[in-house]
This record gives sequence, C-alpha cells and structure tokens, in this order.
Amino acid sequence: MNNESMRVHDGLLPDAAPISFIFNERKYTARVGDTLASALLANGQKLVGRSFKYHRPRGIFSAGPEEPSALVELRTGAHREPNTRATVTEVFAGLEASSQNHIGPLGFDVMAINDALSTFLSAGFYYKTFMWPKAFWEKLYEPIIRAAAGLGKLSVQEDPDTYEKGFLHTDLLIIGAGPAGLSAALAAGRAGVKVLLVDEDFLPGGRLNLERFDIDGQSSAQWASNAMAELTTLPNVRVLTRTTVYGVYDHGIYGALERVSDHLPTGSHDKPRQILWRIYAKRSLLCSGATERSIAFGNNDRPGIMLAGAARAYLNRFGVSPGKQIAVFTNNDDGWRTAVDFQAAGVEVTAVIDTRSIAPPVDINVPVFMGNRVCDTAGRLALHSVTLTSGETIYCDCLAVSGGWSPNVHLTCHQRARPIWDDTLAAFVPGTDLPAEMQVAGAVNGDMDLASALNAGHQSALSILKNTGNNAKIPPAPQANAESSRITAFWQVPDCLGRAWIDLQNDVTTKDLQLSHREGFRSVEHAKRYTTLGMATDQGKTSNVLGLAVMADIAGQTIPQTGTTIFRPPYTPIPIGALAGRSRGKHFRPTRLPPSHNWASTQGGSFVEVGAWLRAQWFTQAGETHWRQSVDREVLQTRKSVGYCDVTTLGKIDVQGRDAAQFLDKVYANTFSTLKVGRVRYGLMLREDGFVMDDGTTARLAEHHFLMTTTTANAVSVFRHMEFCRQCLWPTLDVHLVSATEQWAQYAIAGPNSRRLLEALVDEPFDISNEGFPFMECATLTVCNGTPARLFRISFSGELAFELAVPARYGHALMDALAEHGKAFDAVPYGLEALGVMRIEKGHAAGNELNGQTTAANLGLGRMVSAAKDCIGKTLSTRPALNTNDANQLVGFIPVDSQQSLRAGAHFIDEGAPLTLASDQGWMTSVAYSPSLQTSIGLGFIRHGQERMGDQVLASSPLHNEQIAVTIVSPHFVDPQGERLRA
Amino acid sequence: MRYSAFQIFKQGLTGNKHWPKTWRTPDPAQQYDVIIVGGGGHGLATAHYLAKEHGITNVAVLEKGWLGGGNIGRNTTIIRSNYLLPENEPFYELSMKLWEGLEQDINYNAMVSQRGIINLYHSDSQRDAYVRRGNAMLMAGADAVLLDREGVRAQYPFLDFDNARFPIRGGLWQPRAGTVRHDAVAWGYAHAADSRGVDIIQNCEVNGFIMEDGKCVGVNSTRGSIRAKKVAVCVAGSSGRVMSMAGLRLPIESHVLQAFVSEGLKPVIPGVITYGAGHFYISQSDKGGLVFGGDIDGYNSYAQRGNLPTVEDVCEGGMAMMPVIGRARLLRMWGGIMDMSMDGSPFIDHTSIPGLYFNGGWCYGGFKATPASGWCYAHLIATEQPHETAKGMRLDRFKSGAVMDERGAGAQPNLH
Amino acid sequence: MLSQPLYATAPLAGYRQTINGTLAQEIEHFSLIAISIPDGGHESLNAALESHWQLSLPETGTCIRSSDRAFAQNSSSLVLFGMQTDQCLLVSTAASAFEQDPFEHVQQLLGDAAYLTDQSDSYAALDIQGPTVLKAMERICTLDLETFTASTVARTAMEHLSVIVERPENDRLRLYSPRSSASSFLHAVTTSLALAY
Amino acid sequence: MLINHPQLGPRDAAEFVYLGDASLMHRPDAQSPTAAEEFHDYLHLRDNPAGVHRELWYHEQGDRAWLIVTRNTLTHEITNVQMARDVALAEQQGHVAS
Repeated sequence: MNNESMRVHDGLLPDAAPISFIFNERKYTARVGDTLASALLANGQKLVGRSFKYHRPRGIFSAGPEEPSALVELRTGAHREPNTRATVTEVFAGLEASSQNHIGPLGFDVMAINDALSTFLSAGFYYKTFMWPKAFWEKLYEPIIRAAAGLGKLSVQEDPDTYEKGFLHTDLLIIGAGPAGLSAALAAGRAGVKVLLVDEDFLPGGRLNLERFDIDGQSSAQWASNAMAELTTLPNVRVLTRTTVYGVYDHGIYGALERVSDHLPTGSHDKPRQILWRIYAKRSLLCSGATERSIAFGNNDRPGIMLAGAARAYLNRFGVSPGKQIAVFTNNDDGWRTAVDFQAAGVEVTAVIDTRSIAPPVDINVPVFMGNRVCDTAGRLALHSVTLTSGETIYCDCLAVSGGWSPNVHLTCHQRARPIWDDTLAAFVPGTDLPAEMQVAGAVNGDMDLASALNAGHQSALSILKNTGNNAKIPPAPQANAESSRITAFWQVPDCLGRAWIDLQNDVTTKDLQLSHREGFRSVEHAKRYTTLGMATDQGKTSNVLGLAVMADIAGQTIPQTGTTIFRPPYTPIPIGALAGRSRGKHFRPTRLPPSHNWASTQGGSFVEVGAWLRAQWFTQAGETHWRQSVDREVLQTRKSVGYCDVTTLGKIDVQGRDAAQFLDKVYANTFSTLKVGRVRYGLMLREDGFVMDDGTTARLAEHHFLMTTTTANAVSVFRHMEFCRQCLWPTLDVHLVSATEQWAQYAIAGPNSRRLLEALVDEPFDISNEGFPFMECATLTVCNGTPARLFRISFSGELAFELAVPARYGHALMDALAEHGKAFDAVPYGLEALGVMRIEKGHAAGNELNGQTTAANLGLGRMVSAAKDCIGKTLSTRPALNTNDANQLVGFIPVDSQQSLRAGAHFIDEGAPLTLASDQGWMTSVAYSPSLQTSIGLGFIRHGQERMGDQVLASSPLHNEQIAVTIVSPHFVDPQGERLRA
Repeated sequence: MRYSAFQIFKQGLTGNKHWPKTWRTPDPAQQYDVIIVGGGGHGLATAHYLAKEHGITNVAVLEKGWLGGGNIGRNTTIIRSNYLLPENEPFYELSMKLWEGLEQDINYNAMVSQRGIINLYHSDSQRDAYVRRGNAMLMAGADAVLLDREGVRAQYPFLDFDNARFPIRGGLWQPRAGTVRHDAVAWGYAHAADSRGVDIIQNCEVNGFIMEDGKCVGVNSTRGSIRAKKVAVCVAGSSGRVMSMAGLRLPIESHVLQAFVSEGLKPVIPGVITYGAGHFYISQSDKGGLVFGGDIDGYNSYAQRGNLPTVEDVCEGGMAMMPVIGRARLLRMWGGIMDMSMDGSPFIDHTSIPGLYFNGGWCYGGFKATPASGWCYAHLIATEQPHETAKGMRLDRFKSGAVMDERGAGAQPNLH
Repeated sequence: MLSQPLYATAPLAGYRQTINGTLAQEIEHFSLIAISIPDGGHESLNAALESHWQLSLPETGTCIRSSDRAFAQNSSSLVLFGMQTDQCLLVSTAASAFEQDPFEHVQQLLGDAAYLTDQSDSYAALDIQGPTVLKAMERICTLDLETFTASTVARTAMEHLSVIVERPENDRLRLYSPRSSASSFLHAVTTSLALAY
Repeated sequence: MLINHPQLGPRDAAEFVYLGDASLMHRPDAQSPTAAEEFHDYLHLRDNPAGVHRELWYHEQGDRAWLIVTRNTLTHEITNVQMARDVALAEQQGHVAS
C-alpha cells in the first residue's frame, strides 16, 4: 500500500502539496502537519519495529509521547538519533527514518528466535544461570546478551548540532495547552497576569484537536486555534510550543526542553537544535491531561492493536484510518466514541466489545458484544482477526483498545509526592502534597469531560487572580457539553492461552508478574526491577497502572494495598547534548589568559592548561627541536644572567582595615602583626584540621593594608575561607577583602642581572640597590616613565629576583619593555616548566607537595606554627597522628646513576625489600632535569627523611617496571645558603 | 533451590510454575545472636558472611522497607580497587577478589563484569598523582596500567582528543575493575543468607535500641521488641538518624548523589571511564543504557532527589569528554542519600556502647565495597577484632588525626 | 634611564559589532574603584561622597548615579554600585571625568573615610544596546533582567563566568566580567546575540 | 533551589557555595583546657538532622556574603535566610539572634 491510501479525509491538515520522506529506504509521501506515525499509517505501513527482548513485531500503539513501540532511528550519519518516537516526530521534506533492533529485514528478524524460546527466558532467568564456567560470563554470555539488548544505535560521531540553554521568569506557568490549559491561560492572560504557556505539541490544543466536540458554538479545534491566536497578541503572555516541561525542581524551578529545529531538514537552517529552559515560576498550573491504557489479553501486542483514543486521534486530526476494519475493545464509555467517529467517517467498524454488561446510550449501528472480551488475536506481522471469550472471531486489521485513562500525574510526583487511587475513575489522581505553589486542573485532576476541564482551568485561574489580589473582570468560562466517560475497571482477561503483554517494549507479560510474585518479588519496586516493567524508554506511561492492577489481582489485594510507583524526571527523555548546552569542546569552561598571553604567542610560547588558566610552558627558539632544549636554556640563562616570567595567575587579595594585621595572625600559622610596612613575609596557612591549606607571600603596603598572594590553584578557595573567617568567626574585626588577582600583571624577573635590567625600567628616584631595596622588601613606584607599579623583592627561583606588577592593561607593553631592555643581558622569557625546574632545584614545595594531605611538619615548616597565638588549624595540628616520629619529611633525591631519570609517583623502598605496601617508605612528589646540576633531581616525602641524608633507597615504579637507586639529599639543590637571593 | 541452566530448562517445561521464593518471609523471633539493622547490600553481605564464614546463623536482618531499596538499588554499579592510601587499598582489593568469586559463592548471577576502568588525566600533576596511586595499587596486589594518550585512544577512539578544553593526556587503567548488576547483589546475598537460616525481615523499621546496664541488647521495631546479643547497624544514608537513637553523633553528613541512565542503545562503551577535568563517569549496562553520574549536589539532604545545576554539570562533563553521546537521551535520574564522612572514608567499628556496632560513612563509594564491607563487618562482629584490611576504619580517627583523606580535601564532607 | 611610557591594551581589543540589530561594543575607558566601608564609618563616608559627587552609599543590589552637574550631562558617567554590605564600586565611564589618575584622585578626596582598591584593570566591560538585548541575555543570565531598572545592579554567573550587570536604559545593558576570561565572556555574549530569536 | 537572599531577593542556589552546619560559626576557644576535645567535636561531629537544618551558604557569584539558611533536609523547604555576619555579631555581642 502506498500513496496515503489510508487518508480518508483532510482532518486538520491543509490539503497542500505532499512532501516525501523515507522509511527503511522506501519513499513515501505525507502532508505538512503529519507526524511520522500518522504518515506511516496513511501509507498503510503498520510494522514499524521490534520489541526489546523477544523481538516481536511492533506497530504504532499511541498518538503521543507515551509511545512504547514505534521507535525509529531518525536522520542519518552523525545526525542519527536512535529510539525516536514516530508518534511525536513531525514529518519534514526529506525525512529519513529506519526501524531498529533487528537483524535482517524488519519482517524477518533473526533474533525473533527469542520469542520461540520465551518459556526459558522468563523474568530474571539470567540471574539463575550463566555462572559456569566462571570465565564464560564476560567472554561468551555477556557479549551475546549485550549485542541482543539495546535498541537503536548511536552514530558514534560527534553530535553536529548546537544546543542552547535559557532562563525564564514567570508569575504563572501553565503546563499543557489542552482544554484546561487554554481556558486558564485565557482567563489569566486577559487579566494581565504574566503567563508562560508551554505545550509539547507543535499544534497546541491537546485533545481539542483529536475530538469532534464543540465549544461556544465552534469546533473544538477551531476554538483552540482562536484561543492561541488571542494569547499570542497579549504582551503579558508568552507561549512556547514544541516544548516539554520535563521536571519539577525545588522552589518553583521547572526544566523544559524546546525542540527548535527538530522539525526542519538537516542543514536547512542555522538555529540551535534545542533549547533547555530553566523556568522560575512563582506558581504553576499543571494541565497535562491523561493517557489511555490497554487491557491484558492474549497476544495483545500485534501491530494494528492500538489505544482507542489514538485511533480516533489519527482519524480526526490527521484524517488517517489505522485500518480498513476497526474493532473496539473497551471497559468504558470513551472507547465507544472511537466506534462512533470511525463509523461517521465511513470506515467499517466490525465490532464493539465491552467488558461491561450494560451498553451506554450510544447511537451506533455496528455489532456490539456486551459482557464479552477479546482473548486472542491473529496475524504474524499485522493483526487480521481477534477471538472473543464467547468464541466468535472478529475480522479487523485495527483493534482499538481502551482500558481507561490515567491522569498524567508525573510532574506532581517529582518531589516525591504520591498519587492517590480514585475508584470511580479507576485511576491515580494527584496527591495532596503537591510541589509548592502548583495547582492541577483538567483531566490530570480527574476532570475527564470537556466541560469540566474547561471550567476547571478557568476556575483555577480565577483562584490565582483572587489570591494575588487581581480584580480584573474577565469573560466567563467557555461552554461545552459534558460527555460521558464512565468506566468499570477491568484489567486482564483471565485464562487466555497466549501471553498477555503489559509492557510492550520490554516484553513484560502477565506471566512474568506471576513468576515474580511466586519468587517473592512482591513489592512494586521488586517486581519492577525483577521483570523490568516500566523501565523502557516510555517509562511505563501506558503500562504502569495496568501492571499494578495485575499485581494486585495476583496478590488478591486492592490497588492501593499493592502500592504505587512514583515518577521521577524527566517526563520524556532529554538528549544529553541539550543538558550540556554550549559547554563542550573548547567552550566546556571559560579560559583565563594572563596579560602576557598575546605577547607570548608571538614569542614561540607553548601553552598548557593550569586550572582555568592557559599558561606559557616554554618558549621555543629557532633550532630547538625538543622541549627540554628550550627549558634547559631558559633555566641556565636565568641562573646565568636574567629571565622573566608571567606569574599573574597567583591569587592576590587586598586585605585592608584597622584589624587587618590581627586578622592575618589568625588565618596564617605564622605572625604578620610584626611585619613592618614595606616588608614582605612568607606565610603558611592551615586548614582547621591542622593540615596545610596554602602558602604564599604577603606584603604590608601600609599600616592597615596588606596584599596577600595565594597559589594559583587555591586563589578562590582561600578568598572564600577568609570571607568565612571575617564574617562568621570574627565579625567584630574591621577587615575588608578585595580580590586583586585580575588587576595586576605581575612578572618575576630573576637572575644575577635582574637588578640591572630593572634599573632600566624603574623611574627615578627609586633606589633599587641592595641597600635601598633589600630582600623581602616591597614598594609602590612608577616604571617606564610614569606607569604606576609595585615591586616586590621575592624569589621563587632562588636567584636574585623581583616581582614587578603594573596595572593589567600595561601587561603586554611591559613584556615588550622587558624584552627590549633585556637584550643587553641576553635576557630570556621563561615558562612554567623552567619555573618548576628552578623551584625544585631550590626545594620549594608546590602543588604536588601541598596536596591537602601534608602537615607543616612534613614540609619541615613545623616551627612556623606560632606558639604565641591561636590560629586556624593550630589546635588540631597537635593531634598525635600528625606528630608521629616516623612522619614523612620532604627531602631531595638524586639518582645514583646520573644518567637515569627520576619519576614522580615512584614509591621508596629499602633495597632488597619486597615490593609491597608494608615496605612503602614514601613517594617522589616532583622531579625535574636540573641543567644546573646536569642530573635528574627529585623532591619527595620519606619517613625519617631528615635523619637519612646520604642514605640510598630504591625509587620504585612497578607501573613502569622500574627501580632506580637514589640518594637522599637536602631538598635545596642550588644555593642552599640562600646567598644569591640576598645579593 | 540451587539455580542452574538445567533448573531453568526443567522449570520452563512446566510453565515456570514451581520456582520457589528467593527468600523466606519469616516473622521476627524474640531473640537472635546478631541483629543487623539495614537490609541493603552491606547488611545482607554481612549476614551471609556471618553465616558462611563464622557459622553464626541465628541472625536477623531488619529492613524498614523492601530489601535492597537503599543505595544498593540506586547507584552506578561500578566496582574497582583503585585507591591510594594504604588504609584503603587492601580493603578494596579484598572486595575485588570477593566480587571475582561472588556468583559461585552465592549461586546467583550478579553479572560481575570486569570490563576495566580508565581514570583520565589531563595534566602532568594529575599524571604524577596517578603514578603514585597506580604504584600503590600494584604494591597492594591489585592491577594497574598507566596509559598514554594513544593507549586511551586505542580503547576509546571516540573521546574528544582534538578539540577539548582540557586535552586528554592519558589514563590510569584498572583492567579488573568493572560493573555489576546492582539489584542482583542484594537479591543474591539475601538468597544465600536465607538459605543458611538467616531471617530477612522486611517492612520492619527500628525505632529504638534496647539498653540494659549500658549495653545494647536489642531493638524496638515496628514489629515489636527483638533482643540480640549484638546489634550491628548498617544503614548508610540513614546512619545519623539511626545512631542518634543511641545518643551518638557521627562524623557524617547526609548528602544527595544523583545518577542517570539513558535509553537503551546497542553496545558503544566497552568499560567504565571517568573524566579527570570535570565530574563525570560512565559505563553501559547489559541492557544498553548508558549509566552515568558525577558529583554530589553538595548540600545536606535526605530527599532522595537532586536539582538541575548538578544534572547539567554532569552532562557538560559528559559532552566535553565524549561528544558522541549528545543524541543519546537521558531517560531516568534519581537520587540516593550518601553518608558523607569527614575524610571521605568509611567506618567499620565498635561504638562506645557495648553490643552496638557501626558500619557506615561510605560516601558515594559503598557499592564496590559491598563484599568486603560484609566480610570485615562479620569479622568484627564475630571475633571482636577489626579485620586486617579495615583497621583504619575507626570512628575515633579524627580524634587521633589518623585520617584517611584520599583527596586531601580536609574535614568538609561535600568536598570528598 | 627613561623608557617609553607603557601603552595600554584593551581586554576586548576595542570590540564593536552589530549583531541582529543590537550593537555590542567594548567600553574601553572606564575606572572602577572598590570602596570598602570602614566599620562604623558609614556616615562619614556618606558625607564625603555627598560633598564630592552628590552621591550616597547604595543598598546592596542597587546603584546610585551622580546628580553632580559635572557628571549628570552623561547620566551614567559616575555610578556607585552597591555590591555587598561593606563594599561598593565607584564606576566612571567618562574618560574625562577625572582630571588626573582616577584612583589617586578618589584617594585624595576620600582619604581615611574608605579603604580603596583600584579595580579598573580587573574587568572587561561590554555595552550592548538594541532590540534583542533581553532575548539574548535570557540564554545565559539566570536573573530576570526585565525587572531591572536604571538603579539595579547585580553580580551573577553566566556561562561559569562572574558578571556584573546594570541596565542604564531599557534596551541597554552594561556587563563587566573579569579581564582574564574576557574572550570567553565575549564569546558567551555574542553567541547569545547571534542566536537570539 | 532558590535562596531568598535577605538583601537581593531570590537567587539560584547555583550562585552559592555550600559549607555545612551553621554550628561551624561557633569556633571553640583555643585557651580552653579541653580545647582539643572541643575542636574535634566542632569540626567533625554533626547533628545531621533529617528535618530543619541551619546551614552556611556563601554567595560567591553574588555579594560574597555568608548566609545562614534554615532549610528542611527532607523537603528542601527554606524557611529563613539571614546574613551570617549579623547573626555572628549579635551572638558575640551577647544578643540572641532572631
């Protein structure tokens, strides 16, 4: 069949030129406004996919997001999107889709063998076997199971689409633009309330587009269209269509996904694919409607068996008949409307089978079987007949089933509220403990008929107006007839020979629930997990209540006694790409660039990520082919003459106030109140648990003004900690903190010629001589003919060194000036590697040593914890385990064979000791090749380190099959007396 | 009943109508040798090893809801023994060895699947830390392999190697790590303990401890008073609530950790992989779902649900590491309550009250520890001595300073 | 030895572009001074602000624009942002507002009445004006900018970046974000402008 | 979550950094003879209530204020938000914080 032969009238679709699309490599036509499901049905294509476990043929079961069966792979190449529900996919020109989860053609899936073996593949069978021989699980059984499981295939290519996020604020969020939602939006919108109306369909109206009802004298679809037109003219109303509210979070925050371009051909636009909205709503009104459910009877899973409301939706909205002969199986009055509508459309209705004994007063001329049931069906790839318990065979290629309607309470449960069973409706309705400021209206709240839903939406809006003191006069609620939806609960047809499906996708049948009950998996959660009921991509939207009812039957209990399961976000699945938004690739996180970055990139700089920063690692010069050549040159030239390096990334905190000195005494382990103005001191900061938090130098710029530096890595956490100390611990101190990290471009200038280089920069009358500006001095001055600057005489390299800071805008120019004036000394810029080499040569601890597991004593700085005052961390630093005799101590290491390279992360053991944890003496923290000493050197922690100078141990790295004999030495490899930096 | 392929065949032929219950549903007796409070993975494992290894079978496991309903039923199913500290690594390696023989031990297929885990590194200092860790693992008898960038690419060619904000430089690979079907662990231990005579009592909430002469001699519960020589609490997630009934304050905060699963997909991710420049870890279940997670939300919570910023942060990490998952859809998210301890490590210890034992503080690493936790807790309860591999897991270690701080984050639970 | 004076580099290199009808341009010349209020010094600082610029200390989250005639010609040329309980930012976007170095000038005028920290080089500043401003910013800003008036100011996070935002006019926002991440900041804003619809 | 900042109104909790129980403001006196014990309890032991919890949040992406948020850990409902410094000042000056 082809050429939309099942399109029996226009429905709501304009009769425009057809568009073509491809399913399983075959071309079909459709109309604008079709879903993929309606288009396939229009072309008579009933077989759409295969089920998860038994690979049974699957057709189209629903007409909405609840679809368990009609899943396809949409689009091709990197755009391929597995597990896409055909029922909510808008057809566009050139759409390509294919069926999934089968080997061989869709009609002859090899994996359907599972169906024949189903008696041995009952719920949980895999927990009881595949255990012998032991090694076979991973090698044999599991790969087979994994290959058979899963559904669609990822392309395994980078997602080529872009995704956006956004944030919306509203006074009233209305979820769902069906009868209740539209009625409420009109009332609130006309009263001037700031409304956000969200609907997941591309044609708002919900049920109004699926039925042949009248409202205020118009067709319901026309009324919906008019309502939408009015709402879009109101400035206080914003409407999002193609948007699903997928989750409810704390304090009125809602997650929503807008499908911006999923309905457009690939490559035809420059819009993002989707926008993930975070909605902040003062209050919300949930008008999410209801979802129909099936009845359990033998072989109730064949293509052609669908929900009665869905069959009606295809007919009324899309003008498509899902079959040539329709039979209806129902336990409620609503199912009858399907028969009525098909008969009115001229489609043959072969039977209405109602489980109840008394027929509703419906004017219809078809065979009616009251008090009867369908107990079996026939048709391998598509339905051709059904058998009733009374023995009759009814020919039909579409069986429309209605087991009743379940309110879409999902969003009411996202904060773990439990819905309540309503016997009259035979359904769960929202519980009483809804998310804060949420109301519900319409079918979701059990207002099943149109008149009630319209009125409920209107009344909800009125109550919100009243509660917010809005006295606007608005027109009355729209009027419609109240249709009947009476139901007598009926769940499963007993004594069917064939298996009766509950979860169509995961292949869970009533037998599985019987087995799980038998084996003791009786709580709802156990049964769900044991059988996988409701765990498929549809999350049991059509099967949960039916499954619960069957479980109640088996246990001989009522449904409320049996329990319920609540729903978690998301309401429908959300692409991971949408949740990530723009944060991917290079834009995963912001990049911070120091002021010299552009300069460095013109000077052969290679860059490396250091936290959020990108820093120059080294500067390659012509002829250098290996990074070590560059680094060795930078180190040697700095130690020989002078080098300069951007150290802006260190955290800088302005500490001001009358009590600033006292404050620093409390946050630093050592004392700062004694520091003189114009001087700098090294500071050690502890956490309250006594371990080292951070270190750095702090300068006293004025009596009440200090400038603290932190490590690059801890700049943010130290600032936060100090604000805690200031606000929460010592609020009476007059002390104020401002981050100055970004303000200053700060460069280290190190080496014996550093003073001479700076002499060329500093303005008169500044005296930069050793006498005028000794070690650990700081000053405010101007450089380069008037640029304000700060100068610190501090040294990380161990050389005579300075750090010069200018406002960041001059950072680039200062690098130029250093390079220009440095020519006279063959000055070199040096990068992070050379900085690291020099600090290891000097024995300074850095990140690898200050890893949060280190005490002051480990670093040999135990005496810095002042005995004269309290400070953060002091008391707990005296705990016995932090002060043991065999504690690790930071020392230096050199290889016995100077040709060998040390390795950070190697563990120290005594020679001859076994390579076990019991032999473990410590580990190497940092290593470098020292061009000054022409050997590999290392820093590390080892027990009793200070007492073991000159001892030989093995640095073992079993990861590398490596053991290197090393000698324990002082960590101060270069200038141990510190003569250079004071020169 | 002993489970086997033959049993499946035999039962299948008779319509699967004669399978027995997986465990009995006994009423509580008046007196037990040991009461285990908490029918999660750790509690059930403890019961199993008490019975099997120590011959103590007069045991009740009391579960307030349905067994396995706590964190054993809501985690990302990863097992690994890639710890750094000597107080931790031997314990987790014991656990790994127990996982390796679990199914034969308990006659239940929990689908222990040693698919390997790779922790990516993105900088030299991360690499150095992983070298230190990998060496510690090898010295403790575990397995570890340091991969460079090409070694990672050989296993996971579809990671973002070329356009990443934080380029992948390599990874620490533990081949024996992997995943386990989490619910089946609870069911399997319950099945095995039950078959040795342990009473598993569901829907039985403990609401007080019976104290006599300063000793704990039983519990009051929603199913009456039940006495025992020893009461062993094992209720991670609710540790604070339960132990406060004994008047004890703990070095624990309760935090929510969210986990996520995608729709089912054909196999794409062979093992477990964790991102080193953000909070993200992922594997693929046998059913085809991508199972992934990230960091805790970061605030105290008993609500078993989290919030959006964490969800988005996790997915951002995922897309940054492997942009091929962009079109996979997140299907379900859920939250579990974690005992976050002050140093990120757990407790298996006596309490200051004779007869009352405590197991908890597993942070978000409790699943992989299930067998060893049960093994060592059973050892402590049966012998009164801590097991060799769990000696450091003491409640008083913050007093002594002998902390087990793998991350070096200090006494702030949400940083571990 | 005298050198050439150092030249200044703007964090966004003088960016100026119209995107979807909205003009985004870097504010190249501005001064921004953090004023910390000494404990107990609220009144004397208020008096100093009043006498020098007819300004007073704003509540946190609000800004006060100078009514001093020297600045009032350009309504936004001198503003005090209330950033936190004990701190505000004095922002001048008029290049010629001060006769000398703005920080030194303010320091001389306020003396001991306040603790000052120059932040002029700490931020990249972007002015965006046009019809899509709010639609664009709703993609990255969690705050409801529709409710902002000319006397609102806020510091918030956008795309993992710290941003100070003010709305001097209805269709105009000024954004200040740390200098080091200026290029990420510019990317965030211009992407939003390009994708606003 | 939204935290209703006393001065700025509701802000997304993502702007804040969480520390923990507000008792962390009550740092013991290091001069106390039982200081070691007191510091241990202060830093390490928690009431960890399932219910109302007073806790510290830092508005890092905002006004850098530390706040005391009273929040129910079972429902996440927030019933009170205070400026921590105001509370600390009141406590240290002998007043009872409201």
